[in-house]
Amino acid sequence: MSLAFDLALCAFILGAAALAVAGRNLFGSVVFYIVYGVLIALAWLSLGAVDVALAEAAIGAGVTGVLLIGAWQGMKEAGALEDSQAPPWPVRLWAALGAALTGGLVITAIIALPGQDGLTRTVADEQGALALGNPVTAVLLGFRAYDTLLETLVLSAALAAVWSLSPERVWGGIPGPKHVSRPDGVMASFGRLLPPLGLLVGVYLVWAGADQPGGAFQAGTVLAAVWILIVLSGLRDEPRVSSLPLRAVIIAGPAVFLGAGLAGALAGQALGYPPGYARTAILIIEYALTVSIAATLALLIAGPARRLS
Amino acid sequence: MADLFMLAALGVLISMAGALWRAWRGPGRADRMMSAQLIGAGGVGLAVLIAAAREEPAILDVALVLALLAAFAALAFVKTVTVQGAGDPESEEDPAP
Amino acid sequence: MSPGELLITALLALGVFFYAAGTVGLIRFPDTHSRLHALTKADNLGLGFIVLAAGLHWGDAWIAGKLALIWLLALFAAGMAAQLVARAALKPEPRE
Amino acid sequence: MTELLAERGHVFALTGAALIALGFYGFMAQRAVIRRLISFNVIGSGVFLLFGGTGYSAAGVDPVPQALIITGIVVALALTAFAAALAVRLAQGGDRDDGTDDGEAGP
Repeated sequence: MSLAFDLALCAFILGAAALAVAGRNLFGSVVFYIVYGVLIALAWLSLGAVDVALAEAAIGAGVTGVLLIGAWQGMKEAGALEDSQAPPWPVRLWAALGAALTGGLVITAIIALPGQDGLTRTVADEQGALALGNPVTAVLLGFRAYDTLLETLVLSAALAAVWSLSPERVWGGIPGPKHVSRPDGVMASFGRLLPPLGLLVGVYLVWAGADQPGGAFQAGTVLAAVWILIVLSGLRDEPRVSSLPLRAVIIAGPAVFLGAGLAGALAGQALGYPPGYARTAILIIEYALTVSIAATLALLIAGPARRLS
Repeated sequence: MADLFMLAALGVLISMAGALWRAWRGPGRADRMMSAQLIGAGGVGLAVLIAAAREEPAILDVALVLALLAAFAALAFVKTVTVQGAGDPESEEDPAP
Repeated sequence: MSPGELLITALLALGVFFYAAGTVGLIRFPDTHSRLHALTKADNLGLGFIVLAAGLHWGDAWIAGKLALIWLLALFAAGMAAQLVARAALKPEPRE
Repeated sequence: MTELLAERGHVFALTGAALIALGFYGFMAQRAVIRRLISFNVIGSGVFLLFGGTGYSAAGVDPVPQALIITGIVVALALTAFAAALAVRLAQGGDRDDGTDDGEAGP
């Protein structure tokens, strides 16, 4: 029964992807991509990768939809929505041949892959040293913490790149339009009702992340979604991107991360956790990262500055 | 019991096919958006069913996140019909830009 | 099959039935606003039955609370989306 | 082929391969920027699914690929946001930002 479900789910995923990639209607493509995000999250659930499923549910099914609909709106305002003609047939033919070749090569590689044990056992053996119950968190913030540190810096760099697209006359201003809503309307009520629950879920995910599925990225995305909701429903405006407290919040996570690495240098190993304090250090880093990731993602979705007040 | 939950999951999944059809067919953007909303609701149900079939409570957190964010895309969509994408479709008059 | 399992089976069948009903409505109803009924009401009823079945299967108060929260959140989301999408669908839609 | 499909990890790995092919097609053939962005993300999630599917065993998905995939998903979102902002800015075009056309300050 599980196999039948997996096969049906994969068929749905391929169908949604095909319609998103090759459909005629551009808004339809955006919608199919949102649907695709939900289905991919379910695929990760079926594989038992709950940590990834949480990240995909928050990002693929939630935040990316807002981002793409915003981009669609921006293109529409700029009068740059391309007409949805099908590409000419030689283009389609060559693209299809290239795609078939790529897919065929990848499938050959999968079939030729030797069966291996992987690193599950190694992680399980070493995880005790960090005193963490969730092996994925142990990899993210322990064994491969360098990757994660650099990744948080990539996020900050992406945000700087987005801000650098601001027009000169609104440099350092406020991203997005000024959102309004009817004060006692459905939208405003929703904007007041959901954030406390979202905050609870976000804090729960980072709290649970040490020993169960969850963690800084998943929690940060949920908190970013709460931020976006509050702005969209017109309850609070976005901050100015030049605001110093805002920039401090964005940098706090990577800074604490680097600080822990430097503290490790004092204890004898640069970018290493002091023995016995690994769990404490990782938890502090994780909470700081959650706040920074939330702010960074929310502002990435909001885009470059558009106005001064 | 696990097989029963997976059978129900298969049923819900198949019922989502109709929503895919409607999202493809349209005709309006609202129809397409509603289909995404329906598949989001189906996804919450599927996550609950998989959690019950595997008896793994952690999977419920995924259902929780999906339910929490189910309306986000719809909210972003209704913004696009208002002036500058910044208003509230419930307001009789859209605000001056 | 014990009475408990029979009850869970019945609840699951009802849940799947309402999901399917929502989909049939989404396909068959003639216009946007009537289709909105089908999906925001039938689907959440289906989810309610599924949540109930899962709660009975687990028989754990803590998990039942989480399941109830999931269902409430889905109801909020559907209620909000239904109201606002209905408003949005009233406006004429220019071609892309 | 049939025994490949009987194993959960392989089912998803092969789906990942097909997604890479689909995304490749869209990225090459489509002209609309937003659709290309979507295609690019489809390639990305195909790679992730391939990675996770091949790392699957009876004990679940290997935690090391899981961690890399999570960081990958977040980086993909960040770069998609940048690409979308760039595309919209490019489409707005026209207004040169060298300060010469600034008749008025602010909105």
